Amino acid sequence: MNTEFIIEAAKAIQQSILANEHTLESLDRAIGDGDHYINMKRGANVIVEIEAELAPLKPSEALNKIGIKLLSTIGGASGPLLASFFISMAKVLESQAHENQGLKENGDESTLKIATAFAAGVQAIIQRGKANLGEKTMLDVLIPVSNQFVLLTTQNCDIKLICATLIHTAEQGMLATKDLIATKGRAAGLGERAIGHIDPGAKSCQLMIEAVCKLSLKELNG
Amino acid sequence: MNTEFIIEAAKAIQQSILANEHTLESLDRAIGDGDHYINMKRGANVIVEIEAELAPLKPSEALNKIGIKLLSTIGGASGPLLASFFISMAKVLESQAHENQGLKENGDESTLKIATAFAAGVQAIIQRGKANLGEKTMLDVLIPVSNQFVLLTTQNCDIKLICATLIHTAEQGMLATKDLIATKGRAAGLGERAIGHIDPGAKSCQLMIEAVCKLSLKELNG
Amino acid sequence: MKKFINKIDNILIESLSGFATAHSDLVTLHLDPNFLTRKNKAQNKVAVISGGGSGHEPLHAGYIGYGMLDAACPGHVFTSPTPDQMLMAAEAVHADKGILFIVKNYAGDVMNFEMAAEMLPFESATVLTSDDCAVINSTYTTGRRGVAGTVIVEKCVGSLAETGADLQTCKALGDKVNNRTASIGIALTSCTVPAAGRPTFDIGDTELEMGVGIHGEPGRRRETMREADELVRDCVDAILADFKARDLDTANNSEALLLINGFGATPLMELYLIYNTAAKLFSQHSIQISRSLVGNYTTALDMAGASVTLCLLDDEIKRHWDSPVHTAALRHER
Amino acid sequence: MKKFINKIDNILIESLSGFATAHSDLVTLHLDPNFLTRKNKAQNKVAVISGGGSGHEPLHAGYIGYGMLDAACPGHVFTSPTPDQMLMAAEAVHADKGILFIVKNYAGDVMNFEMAAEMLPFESATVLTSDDCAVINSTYTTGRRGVAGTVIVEKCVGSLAETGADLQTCKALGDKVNNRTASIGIALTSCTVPAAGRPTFDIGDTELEMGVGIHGEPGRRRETMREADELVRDCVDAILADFKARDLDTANNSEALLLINGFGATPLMELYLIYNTAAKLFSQHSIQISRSLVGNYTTALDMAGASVTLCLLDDEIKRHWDSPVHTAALRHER
Ligand SMILES: Nc1ncnc2c1ncn2[C@@H]1O[C@H](COP(=O)(O)OP(=O)(O)O)[C@@H](O)[C@H]1O
Ligand SMILES: Nc1ncnc2c1ncn2[C@@H]1O[C@H](COP(=O)(O)OP(=O)(O)O)[C@@H](O)[C@H]1O
Ligand SMILES: [Mg+2]
Ligand SMILES: [Mg+2]
Ligand SMILES: [Mg+2]
Ligand SMILES: [Mg+2]
Repeated sequence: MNTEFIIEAAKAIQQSILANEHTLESLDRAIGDGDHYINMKRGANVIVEIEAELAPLKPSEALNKIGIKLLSTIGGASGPLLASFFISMAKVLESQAHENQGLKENGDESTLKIATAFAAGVQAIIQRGKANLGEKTMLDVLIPVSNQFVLLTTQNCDIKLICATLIHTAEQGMLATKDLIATKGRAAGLGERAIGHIDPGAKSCQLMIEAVCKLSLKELNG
Repeated sequence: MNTEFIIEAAKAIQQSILANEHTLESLDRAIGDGDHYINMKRGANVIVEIEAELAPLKPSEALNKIGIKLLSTIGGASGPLLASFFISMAKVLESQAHENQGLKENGDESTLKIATAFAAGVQAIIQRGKANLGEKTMLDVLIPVSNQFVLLTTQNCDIKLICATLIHTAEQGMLATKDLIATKGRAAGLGERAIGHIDPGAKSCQLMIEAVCKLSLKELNG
Repeated sequence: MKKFINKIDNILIESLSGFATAHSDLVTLHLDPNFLTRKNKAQNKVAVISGGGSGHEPLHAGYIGYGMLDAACPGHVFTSPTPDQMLMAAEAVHADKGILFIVKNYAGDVMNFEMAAEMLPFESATVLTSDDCAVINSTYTTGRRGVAGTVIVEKCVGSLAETGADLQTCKALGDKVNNRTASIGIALTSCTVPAAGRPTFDIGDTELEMGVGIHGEPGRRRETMREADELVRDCVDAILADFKARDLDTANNSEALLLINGFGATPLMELYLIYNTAAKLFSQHSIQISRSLVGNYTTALDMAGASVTLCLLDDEIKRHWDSPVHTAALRHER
Repeated sequence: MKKFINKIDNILIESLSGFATAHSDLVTLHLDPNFLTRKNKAQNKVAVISGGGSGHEPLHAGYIGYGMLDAACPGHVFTSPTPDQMLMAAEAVHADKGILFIVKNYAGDVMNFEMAAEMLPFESATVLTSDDCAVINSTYTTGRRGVAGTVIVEKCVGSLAETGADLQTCKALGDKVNNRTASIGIALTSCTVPAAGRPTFDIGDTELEMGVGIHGEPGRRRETMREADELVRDCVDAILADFKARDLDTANNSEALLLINGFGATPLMELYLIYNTAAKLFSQHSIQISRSLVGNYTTALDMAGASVTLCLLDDEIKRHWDSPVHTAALRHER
């Protein structure tokens, strides 16, 4: 993973968010306050806008900048959570050497580093939001994905397989939120009425993971 | 015209107003503020409610009481105008002798008195509202009816013919307001946009005249 | 129609009772006939009484109190009150210097207040407010409608009356404020009169009524929805044209009060946005906005929409606008 | 969606600019990051800062001024503001006695303010408001939502801070007021977030949402429209049940403040009608309403609906509620 990849990933995420306007908006209208799409769009747009500022940076610096930019751009519940994710991920990468080697180079160690950093990011979300698995939040996507990611990389799995698996794991986590009662976030007030609706934050995280994994697959294949 | 007839007329008017809810409301919604039906209903109901108080009174006293009651009940533009009508009508009757002879007795003099009193009532509306013929108000019904009424009674016309004629005159006056621009009342602000709409006050006056004339005809025939 | 009401016939009394209870330090409610008076009867001053159809809250009862009205007579929704209300109100608040009626210029209000004035055992005078410049062709009119500018008239006249000024002096100030004021409103939706149960007018999802009256009366024209800046520009232009037509000099850095009034269902966020544009446009015409009021001050039930009112200030008007007032809807002590 | 707006992305700035211009005697607007501060920086007192998503006007900017807030941080519509706004606001108003944040209890607001507090170079404390008793089963919740009761907290804490009280004392009063307050709201229509362009929820012509949140969040249940008296009774019962569940003693002629808050599109006439019924019902439960506030104080954009808030008074709260305040939306000098 190099900075070029991060910039491409930002664009892929932006495209995916914009393409899912209706879905994201409807989900947050159903069990939230209807602004999740707008918040995510604002965030996605801003990280694409700062491309030129990101380009000269190391990956850890780029991720940190993304986190700080998201913190002052998104707002709402998703803002500080996603910001914490990127800032923590950056911290872990920064504290390790050689992080300029990317997925493209198919270095197992590098992939493990990314998985570790990802896990640290998810941990930051858990700490900030005081939520955990099964509370009908973005964590129902992020925690399984993070666990799977670390597991597969420690098992030296093929990156293509990892990507394909994570796409699947994210989707399952996202779908699973449908049958949950929310105990964190805005939907927590709804009780049983939240059942039957997918959590908007889980959906957008699933979309982002899918976008980044597909980008990796494309680059590996292309 | 005796007090019994006045009470019956009040009931006939009430019925006619209530039966025309939709028409009156729609007309005032189109070129006014939509309350004319409610105002007229409030007025019609109250004069029927005070039947017991009216019954022992002389016709002039009954009409005066109706006027005063309408003044404190209807409000809006139609309230003081209709109140002025009845109070002035009462004054003229009071200032004349023998007013206890009614239409029923077919006394020409009595009918003339009524016509004169009616004309005085219309005059009071003109004075109070500073409007005249052709300004798209209730006067476009009341002035022609009043003129016709006086003319026919001075010509010693048959009361049945008078009633039938006045019903017709009222209707024509009411319909004529359709093509007028309003220069008085709430529709005065509309300019050309008032064209094509019948004036609500003209409509309710036409209904009242029709109701009273039909009642006379029924009593004469029955 | 969805509203917080019980029986339609009781809305007015229940609402007035709530108002009088919530503001029992300021007003006393009298029923049958209905009117409200200041809690503590003022002495030796012109008694200022207003009134009109209900549905424009906080107008008029919300302006009862020190520095503004002595009494208000609420009619049925959108229907002028009746002379007995004004007579009883005058009886209650008369304080030896006569009665000044402030009446919005509608046929019904004018006639009912006129009849009251004729029957009144006290000296009286009337200020007719007619600030609505929506209706242009005056050959069609019995005069302009009284709308949100009425609040400014009531505030200034109320302030002057507090100083012990006599009836004609109070009336003169009221007339002056009215003459120096112009308003125009825009409706995005209709209001619904409770007793009617359905909207007063039909209006499409992309339409607006330019120049609407505060009872939902039609205005200058029906148009397609546009950007706020354009709509506000039309309002500002209408007001400036009206001043010009009435030979009111707005050049030379005139000071003015800008009132952005909500009709009931338009949020403050939008009213302040309108204010922002209107203030800029007026200043481009070298009118300096030195006083401001933004909020729901003269409403039209649940209508979405707003009106722009400009009042050209002079030292006297400014002094009376700034003076202390203590009412339910307008309050400041210095 | 028909609103007085230009470009959707500019609504907030244009509206804030209008607000700051109209109230230039009271506030200063800072942009990018956006926050508003008191015109005259207060000295040697706890600086009270609030903020939250926009769309609840006059909350919070309308409460900046003597006796209430020192600064407010407006987020995007219905979206919590971001830590940079709070940091800059704190920097601007800090007056040597620390920062007190007043935050409505929503995940987003809590986290953003928390991150700001962590980064802050000054001592700080936070009062979380959570007066909404609509959501009953607390096992499902991260805590109750903060709604209209926030205004009472801001007023009382602002008053205490003016006396030079220290940070913990101010926080303690805020927590106490919040604990003694309960609210519940009813929506008759949905609000429309401008950027979304369509209503947040669908609701039938004869339906209402009981217990709605101020962002249009669903409440206790969807019901068929009923008489106002019945709806208000349910609200009153919910509040009393909430007090009981929280062991708050309402017997013995407790004094209380009753706030009837409009959500934006419900006229004052209806709010006073609600007040009338609520005040009667509370007094039947031997709660004496000795303070009142009726109007649009914590809105939900253009939602039609209203909420009932009861705050149990004690001498301290009463004193701070009554004390002078000079803000755009709440003002009295004695
Ligand atoms: N405490 C929390 N921990 C993790 N995720 C959370 C938490 N609270 C909310 N979320 C996520 O945030 C999403 C809502 O984000 P968004 O709509 O942008 O913010 P808001 O709820 O402030 O309007 C939810 O769908 C949920 O996934
Ligand atoms: N100056 C006037 N002279 C005669 N009739 C008038 C005058 N002004 C209004 N009207 C009549 O009153 C009618 C409206 O009555 P109504 O709707 O009850 O009162 P308002 O206009 O106050 O709502 C009009 O249709 C018109 O016929
Ligand atoms: Mg949301
Ligand atoms: Mg009418
Ligand atoms: Mg009327
Ligand atoms: Mg939000």
